[in-house]
Amino acid sequence: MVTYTDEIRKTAKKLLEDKTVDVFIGYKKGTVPMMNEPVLVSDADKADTLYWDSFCGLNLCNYLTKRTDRIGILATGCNSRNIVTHIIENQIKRDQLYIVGIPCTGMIDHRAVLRAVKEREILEVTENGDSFTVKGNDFNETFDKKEYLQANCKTCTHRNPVEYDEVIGTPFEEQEVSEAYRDVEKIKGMASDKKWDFFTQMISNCIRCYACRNACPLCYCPTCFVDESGPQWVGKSIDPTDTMTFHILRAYHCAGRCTDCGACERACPVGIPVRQFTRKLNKDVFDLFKWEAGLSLDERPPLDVYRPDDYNDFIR
Amino acid sequence: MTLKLFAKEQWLTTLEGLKESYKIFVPVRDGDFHTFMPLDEGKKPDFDYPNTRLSPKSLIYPQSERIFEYSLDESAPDAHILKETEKDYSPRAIVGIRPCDAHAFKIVELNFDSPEYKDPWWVQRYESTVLIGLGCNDPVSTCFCTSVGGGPFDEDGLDVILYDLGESYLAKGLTDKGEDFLAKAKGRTKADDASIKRAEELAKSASDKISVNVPVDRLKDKVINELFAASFWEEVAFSCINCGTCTYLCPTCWCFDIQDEVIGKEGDRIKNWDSCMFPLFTLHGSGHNPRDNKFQRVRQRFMHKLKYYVDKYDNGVQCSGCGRCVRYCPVNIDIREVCKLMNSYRSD
Amino acid sequence: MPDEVMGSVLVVGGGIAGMQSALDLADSGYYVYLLEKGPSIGGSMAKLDKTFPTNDCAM
Amino acid sequence: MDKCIACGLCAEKCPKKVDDLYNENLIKRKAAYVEYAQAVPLKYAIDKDNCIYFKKGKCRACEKFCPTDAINLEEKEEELSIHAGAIILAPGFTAFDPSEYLTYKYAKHPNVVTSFEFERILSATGPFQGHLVRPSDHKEPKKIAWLQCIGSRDINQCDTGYCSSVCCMYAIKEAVVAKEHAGSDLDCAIFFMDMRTHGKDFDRYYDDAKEKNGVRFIRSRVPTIESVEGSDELIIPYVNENGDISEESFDMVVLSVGLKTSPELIALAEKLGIDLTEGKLCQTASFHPVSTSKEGIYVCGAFAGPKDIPQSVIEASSAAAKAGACLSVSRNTMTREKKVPEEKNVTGDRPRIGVFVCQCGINIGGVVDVPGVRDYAESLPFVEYVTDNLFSCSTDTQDIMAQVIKENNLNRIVVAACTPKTHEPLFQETLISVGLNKYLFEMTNIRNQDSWVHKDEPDMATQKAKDLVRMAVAKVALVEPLVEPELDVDERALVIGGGISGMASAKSLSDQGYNVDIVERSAQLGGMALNLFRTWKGEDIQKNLSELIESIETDSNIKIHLDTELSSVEGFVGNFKTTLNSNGKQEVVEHGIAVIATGANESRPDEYLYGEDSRVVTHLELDQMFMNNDPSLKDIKTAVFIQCVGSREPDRPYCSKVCCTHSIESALYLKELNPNMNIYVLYRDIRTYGEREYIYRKARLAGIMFIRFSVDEKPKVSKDNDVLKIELWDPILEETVVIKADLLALASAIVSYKDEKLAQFFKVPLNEDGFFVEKHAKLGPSEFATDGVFLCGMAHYPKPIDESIAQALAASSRAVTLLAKKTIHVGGTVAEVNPLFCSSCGVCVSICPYSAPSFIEEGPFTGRAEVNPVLCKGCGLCVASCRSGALNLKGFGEGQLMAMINQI
Amino acid sequence: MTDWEPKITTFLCNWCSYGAADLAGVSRLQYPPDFRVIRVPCSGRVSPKFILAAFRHGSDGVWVSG
Repeated sequence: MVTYTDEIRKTAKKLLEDKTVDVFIGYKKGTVPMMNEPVLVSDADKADTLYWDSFCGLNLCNYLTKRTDRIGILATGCNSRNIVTHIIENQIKRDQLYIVGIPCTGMIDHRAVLRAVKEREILEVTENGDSFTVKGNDFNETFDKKEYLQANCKTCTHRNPVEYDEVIGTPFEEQEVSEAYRDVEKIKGMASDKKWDFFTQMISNCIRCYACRNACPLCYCPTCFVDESGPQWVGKSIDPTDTMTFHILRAYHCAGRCTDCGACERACPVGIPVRQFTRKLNKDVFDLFKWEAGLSLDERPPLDVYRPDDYNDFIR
Repeated sequence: MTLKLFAKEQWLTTLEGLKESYKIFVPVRDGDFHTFMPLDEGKKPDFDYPNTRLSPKSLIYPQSERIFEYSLDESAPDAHILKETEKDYSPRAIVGIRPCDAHAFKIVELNFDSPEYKDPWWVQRYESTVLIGLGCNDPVSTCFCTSVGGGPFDEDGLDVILYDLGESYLAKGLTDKGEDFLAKAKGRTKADDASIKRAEELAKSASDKISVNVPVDRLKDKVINELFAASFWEEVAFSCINCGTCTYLCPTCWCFDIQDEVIGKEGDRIKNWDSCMFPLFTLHGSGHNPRDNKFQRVRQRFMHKLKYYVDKYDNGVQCSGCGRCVRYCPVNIDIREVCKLMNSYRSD
Repeated sequence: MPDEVMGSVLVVGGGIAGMQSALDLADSGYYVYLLEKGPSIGGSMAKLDKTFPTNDCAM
Repeated sequence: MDKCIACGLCAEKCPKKVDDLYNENLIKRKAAYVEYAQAVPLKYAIDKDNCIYFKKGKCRACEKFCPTDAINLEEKEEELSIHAGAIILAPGFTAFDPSEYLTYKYAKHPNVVTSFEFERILSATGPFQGHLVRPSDHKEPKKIAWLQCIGSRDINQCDTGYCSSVCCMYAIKEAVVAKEHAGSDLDCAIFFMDMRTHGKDFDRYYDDAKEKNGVRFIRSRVPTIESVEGSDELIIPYVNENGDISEESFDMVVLSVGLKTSPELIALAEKLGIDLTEGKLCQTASFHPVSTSKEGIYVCGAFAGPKDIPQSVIEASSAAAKAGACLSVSRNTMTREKKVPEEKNVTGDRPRIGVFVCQCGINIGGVVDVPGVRDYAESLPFVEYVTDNLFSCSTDTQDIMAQVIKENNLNRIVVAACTPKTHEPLFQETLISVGLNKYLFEMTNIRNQDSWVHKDEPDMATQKAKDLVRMAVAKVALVEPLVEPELDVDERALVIGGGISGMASAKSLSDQGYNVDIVERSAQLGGMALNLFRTWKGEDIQKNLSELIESIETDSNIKIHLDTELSSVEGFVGNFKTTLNSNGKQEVVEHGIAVIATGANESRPDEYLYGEDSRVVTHLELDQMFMNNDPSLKDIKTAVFIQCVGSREPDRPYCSKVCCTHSIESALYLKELNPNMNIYVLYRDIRTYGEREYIYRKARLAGIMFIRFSVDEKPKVSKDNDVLKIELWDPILEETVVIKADLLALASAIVSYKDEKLAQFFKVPLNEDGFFVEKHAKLGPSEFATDGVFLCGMAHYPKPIDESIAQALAASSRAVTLLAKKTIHVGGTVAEVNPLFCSSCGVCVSICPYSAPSFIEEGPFTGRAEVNPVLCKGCGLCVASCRSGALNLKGFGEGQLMAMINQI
Repeated sequence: MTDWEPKITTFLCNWCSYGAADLAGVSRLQYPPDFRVIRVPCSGRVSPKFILAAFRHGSDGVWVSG
């Protein structure tokens, strides 16, 4: 990780100095443990604020839309796929970007770590290759990183960036994941009333802060459907129907576009596993169209296009 | 001012006994977090907690509150007439509330209960609620109550404060409402001097544990327009994703919106939390939006809390130092850092 | 019988072919007399259930 | 007739029951009748041959009960004399009457039906409401057989020697649909001689029927059908492919009857003085496929040879083009235009809704409490006027409605009556007549979708009617006047392709008075036809072709661009701007329409020693030898033709359509050159459809040998000491035969150019074989779904010269319907973008089948989407797909539909 | 349960299913009167939001046909 940080700083400095880019988007070390803050560096001298560790969970792609300058940006596998999605959805131009790829080893689930130390306050986390050490006032514990990865990182099969101008570190072999959708299958197997109970229970804590939506790079619409007033699709109160409507429609809007970067789930202040919605659609889109989002600059997501020769009879 | 001692092993029984007089809310562990729940909902109270994830403001000021109902059925005799929705103002007690959150109610009170205007629903619910505080023996690293006029054992806004002495709670009545609560509480014994002494020591050591110092002393001296035009806002706002987490978790954010919802012929007028982080917050009917971009909205939030409120009420900042926004912001925007920037800002 | 070319056409038969001819001609600016011996137009196609190879309804 | 409102009371009261011809006499109807429910015009008629009044002079029940006095029994036959500039004959066909074949027991056994009767049995509007049952006992059949070529390809029992061309396909369709109705357990067997599925996508349909639907195909000519004593079953004895005699029992037998010309029609032809063919069909020439022998009389449809619907539709348009060409100087001299009052501006006015509830005689009023619905409507918001009418659609009611709208200053109208699909235009006319925008109207269907389908539940039906009216009122209050923008049409045409189709189309457009640019990629006009010798009718192709080329070259309306390709296309219907590239030189042509006639190519075989032995040639190479009078031809002792080389194979599953006829024609020519030549045609199915069958017969009589092979056991061609040897299994002799050939002609497949660039330019689709996809397989065969772009010739599908020319004429006819208007109106129901909400994601741009949305290229909203209303068809796909809610569909807006949903 | 009538919101494509519903009428096929039809220009017009809205307004079932 230290090497990544150094490399990132060096690369950003070089790019800013030789004016390849006007700005560089990366992370800086956060003010609280297990939290880094996205940062925009426009001055080569400030490249040293850049930082990298396994808590860079927020998707940097969020910061690309509507920019007109030349941008250097860090991209892990999923983030690079979101950049591709942004390019094909006209949110940014490829030639505006200098993508610095990072073969990602996965992000650590800070909530799992908290649980592991029984909610005692963590004051410092240090990483050391495949393990990390957590320090508090009266404890000091070391964990195997693999065990504490975010759920999406555990099943990730695109850790290497798919679109980049330069890579930091060495791309490694992608992991083989079996039964990546075991959770989805489990829900699919439930009786419909059980399923409904499951989802109702799942979102019961939702406070409609829209952190999941806003943390998602796919949600760039100037006016979200939840904010439309003519007609008003979704009520503003915390009526469970409205909340469910929000979550289901949000997921549908992401169908075929989601890269399972996990930003939504990580951002949720009340810990709702919102990926349960998007994952089901990711699976369906894969099963139906053999499609994974953000792997190609030439093709649009299957639900975005109309084909008169669609293989499904029903559409003809 | 009464001082009473409650043995911890008897504490739950004591609370059960009070259920006749109050609807009692206690901190309960819910998944990874703590939250206030009514005592009778089958979950065990857990007073050994840093703080709740959501502030208890929703107990006085619900996220969504139906205030009126009406019918659009022309054949109904009361068609189009607003009828107030029945609300429950019976006495309630929030037991275990942290001093910062109680302090927050005092900050907010200036807005909801002013000489010019009173929000009847907020006021009635606040008045019917007794706040039984629990001092913080072990403040966490994001706590900065001491910087904003509070403290881990601050009594402002509380009716009773509890000191956790290990085996027992020392309860100190602070108001008439609080005294009344203690009088009804069974299983109390008179506090001995040793306990009182230990409580004092606890309070002191807790205060010392808060090392963070967020300077707010010069905010009032700044010129609003200069601060408004400060160059750091773009940088502060860069990482913000404009979610409502900070405002919805904040015990002092009070903004709301009134919405009508009609299903079929039955309509409700509902008061909902709103957030200055949302573009819709300031969208005009004309389509114009005076706070059309992110940095304007981020600036508004901090300016409101740390400057407008300060200037308007002369009551310190609109922040109780609970640290929730720092802890839960998905992009780590830290109000303590922003406050430092504002407090030390100099326009050159 | 006038000397100049008449801007009208007589179409004999109100089946699918006759109807299509009539429509094309009318849309092209000619007056059309569509002649059908039965009480309604449609011809044989109107009796078909579905049409090959798309299985579209003939109606 | 104007008074009839199709209430059906006359039929209900008519005491006389007669056979229902529409349902092939399978059931009865009344003597006062309408042919079928969707008949146009939807007016009841009296069947004079059966009516009691006309027979016996009394009854008149219909007249008594008719509520609108529409029946005039005293009406006399009139003789009218019509002056017309041209005549088009589209008289259709009569089905062959199989009673002539006694062995098939059609007249005797109820379960032997004709294919047309079977169509009615399958139909939801048929005698059994679409429930598949056999006529004898109304039981569901378990096994059905189809016998092909009943009254076709038969000069023994009837004198119809030609192939009826459509029966193979319709039999397969009936079998597939029957299985759809009855479930996959139904056993369907088709007894045939050659399977003639030569049309576009037909072979795929055949393959699917066999493989996916499990229809059985048995190659055998069945001589007789046996009935079983004491049972409704039927036995079919037949010779199977191994030559053994076997038999099978069926519950039902369908006779696939052929298409014939009726005796009256033969008489009419005689009266008109037009020539008929051997098969009593209208005589036409390959280069003039819709012209009869008499000038000014044109023909289309089955009278000019048995054919399917798309080919009939093509010929219909061709005939119109030919008629149009000879009358073009008189265009628009006899047509009339309507005058309409100026439109009132109601924008911003408070809605003032008028609700008209229709009784439709007893059709609605007999079930729904119409006055109740009317009174209920009065209580709804913005409703200013309500009434109910006995018949809302009658002319006098329309006058009253117009009056009411004016008097009450109504600005939104709801009619609760029958279906908008038939009556919406009528009421919209009334709105237009009082100066209201026609989109300020909403119709709700309380007849077809309420009173007729809930007749036993009047209370519920009334409640439903109220709900529907409430929904319609909620929507109409929010509708706005919509404009239908008018657009000038550039009256020039661009034809792409200088082959026979392109030239014929260009010539036809020029003949109808339009300027044409014709683009050809090669250095000369003529295309594939330059390589062809003779048509199956014996016409000299080169002679006809050079005449056509000359007529193009000397035509002042036509500008020829040789060695030219398209490099870009901008614009849309009425206003295209195309850049042509000729050897690097760019030229821009502006045109209102485009015809794609880019043709197809002959494939180069990679089997049968082609390219390795000079004696192995393709059809085009053989024709070249014919045209060159190659002296070696006379020395040939044995010539062999192999069919389906690269066609009807897994990689290319379509039939190239022309090869069977071409091989036989070539074989006959070889016989002409040397009557002693041994000629073998190795084939899978001989597909000499229509009167082409005659040359197949002629070839057999001339001693040409036909040997069938299957795709799994193709002939083996080898070279042994310079002897060209062809080995194959002969199913008749049941042994392997070896032929030593001096000439081997391969019927190589016709392949598309897969012109993806052109498809992209005009936003038109290609199918998986690379041929262009027409607008509609049946009803739009020579045009594209993209307005203003037309299609003809082999770019559409392999086809012979006569069909190519017919389609070329059809494309020009369809194009002229646009060009003649000079301006086009675009529908008001189109999508529009609110750029403030647009997020530039591009979903609308990529999802629209008509390419209506695009990105704005300059100005404050650069990068956001906009919709070109001219291209928009109003389907709303983009609207539903827009995540940002930036799109709205006028007339079906979110607010309007939500208002309806709110009122459910 | 026997008195209960479901409320079914139906979105029918103008070009096919709406015509089919008309034809059902022409053929006098009888079916329960629980459907409320909303005519749309194409089933592609039906946004998922309409379906959810229909449920929200008390529909027991939603049928989209095209």
